[in-house]
Amino acid sequence: MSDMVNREKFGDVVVLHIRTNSVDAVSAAAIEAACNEMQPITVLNFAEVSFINSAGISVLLKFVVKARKAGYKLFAMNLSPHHQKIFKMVEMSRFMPTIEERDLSSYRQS
Amino acid sequence: MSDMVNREKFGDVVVLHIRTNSVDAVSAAAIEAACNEMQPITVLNFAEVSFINSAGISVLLKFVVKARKAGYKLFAMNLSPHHQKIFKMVEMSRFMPTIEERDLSSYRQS
Amino acid sequence: MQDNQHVEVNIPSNPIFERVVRASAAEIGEALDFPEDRIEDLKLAVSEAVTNAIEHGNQNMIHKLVEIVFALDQEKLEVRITDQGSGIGEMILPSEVVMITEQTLDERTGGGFGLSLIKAMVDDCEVQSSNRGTIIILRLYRKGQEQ
Amino acid sequence: MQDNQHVEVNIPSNPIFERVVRASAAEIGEALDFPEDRIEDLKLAVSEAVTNAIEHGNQNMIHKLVEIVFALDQEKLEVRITDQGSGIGEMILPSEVVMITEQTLDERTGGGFGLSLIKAMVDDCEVQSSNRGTIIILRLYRKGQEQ
Ligand SMILES: Nc1ncnc2c1ncn2[C@@H]1O[C@H](COP(=O)(O)OP(=O)(O)O)[C@@H](O)[C@H]1O
Ligand SMILES: Nc1ncnc2c1ncn2[C@@H]1O[C@H](COP(=O)(O)OP(=O)(O)O)[C@@H](O)[C@H]1O
Repeated sequence: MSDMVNREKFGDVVVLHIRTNSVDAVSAAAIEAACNEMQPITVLNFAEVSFINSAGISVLLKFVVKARKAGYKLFAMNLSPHHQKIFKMVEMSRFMPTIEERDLSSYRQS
Repeated sequence: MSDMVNREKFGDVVVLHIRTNSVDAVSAAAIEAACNEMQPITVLNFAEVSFINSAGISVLLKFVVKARKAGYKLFAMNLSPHHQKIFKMVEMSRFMPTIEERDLSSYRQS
Repeated sequence: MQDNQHVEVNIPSNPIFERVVRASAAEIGEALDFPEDRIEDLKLAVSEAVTNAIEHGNQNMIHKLVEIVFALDQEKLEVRITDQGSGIGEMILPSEVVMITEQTLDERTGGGFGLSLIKAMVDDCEVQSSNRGTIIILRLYRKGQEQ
Repeated sequence: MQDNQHVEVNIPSNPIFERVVRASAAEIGEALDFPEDRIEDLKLAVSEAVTNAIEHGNQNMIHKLVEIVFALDQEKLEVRITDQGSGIGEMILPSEVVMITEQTLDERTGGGFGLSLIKAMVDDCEVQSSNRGTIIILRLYRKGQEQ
């Protein structure tokens, strides 16, 4: 897998840490490759992401489509306030609700 | 004093936290104003500074000149590796040596 | 900020250079003392317009240019993005933000957000299109700001 | 990176816009996969050249423009900074980095770092000056990089 996304797996959970600040047309393909790493519970960590445009939204939708097909749960973590606004606007938040670090930590321990 | 520099004073020591990422021609005047806050031991904290050019170096020299005249000690803290290189190159480091957070903490406690 | 200052950026139709324009937009927003959230809005709108100019307008032909003019005055920031394409066929500026629905996902479309996001991010936008290219004009007013 | 791509930025002679050029330079360095430290070098060199063009070349006359061309090819990044001033009177490119000395401090000069820093930051630089303006050309080679 590309070094644009780092995988952290525990049990049925995988956290995909996006390691680029810009989810856009340039980084889309490398991020899409991480679709293959999805697990029944998949969390996308946006902590390092400072920019997402519609090319970025399109690639995130690939994760949504795959999660729906496989019956997986998909969450977004550490979204900036601006991106929370955008996700609400386009209703991405319906398909990829946000999760807090602290909710995740219970999974990590188990 | 401008909100481009925050002052933290304890005893004879003042830490001047530079609150702009760019020490350049645009921010020079607001930073120079903080010269008036100097104490016998003055530390400039560059933690938030990601860029310094020659206009920035010129304003830092005002602090050096004032320290020499008053017999004050002047230090730089949290300089990025790039700026450590530049400070060595122009020999700013001779007149404003770097100090570590941990060396400062002994002053803070006393 | 004095009246009518223009910053101009020209890029070849390579998506990597959209990032250059976006970074320029961010600095110009800072120069105008826009609040942080408004700078994010500006970056997104400019990014979408430049991406459209590269992909739809200039059809990724690297030698075709996208010209971006940032015109600053006391009242507003106007950004004009011009491509060398053959224009927008049917000109429909979306009136509402396009949303993701079950249908979007089933049909794996997932496009069409660009123009609607632009409209949502700026105060005012305008498109002029002919068979010699498209100009999209974005306006962000400096209301409620010290000038 | 395909051959000979040009990104062009034009700014009025207002120091605030030097930051726009500097941000563009950083993104172009990223696009070329320059290591972090080299991007810092590039930003500093471009910043000094643009500041000189604004202050010494165009003498802060806001309506005079500074034109910056970033020319990228497989071998190098070349940055050309052009002003509309009356040229550099006596043309001395410093051979060594100017350093701060006791004398600098006593005389409160503290200038003259610009050109010497530029020389230290780039692989190669060249100045062409006439009474119609000055062009400074900076070159950073992409040696040891995948191309
Ligand atoms: N600069 C342009 N030149 C030509 N056509 C354009 C341009 N910008 C937008 N369009 C047209 O408008 C449509 C909608 O654009 P947009 O809302 O950004 O969504 P998307 O880019 O995902 O298709 C595009 O599919 C394209 O047909
Ligand atoms: N673009 C320019 N146009 C005219 N003169 C210039 C230009 N760039 C540099 N110079 C001249 O070269 C001198 C040295 O420049 P520099 O090394 O940057 O130091 P400083 O800007 O502090 O004087 C300047 O003082 C100026 O006389």
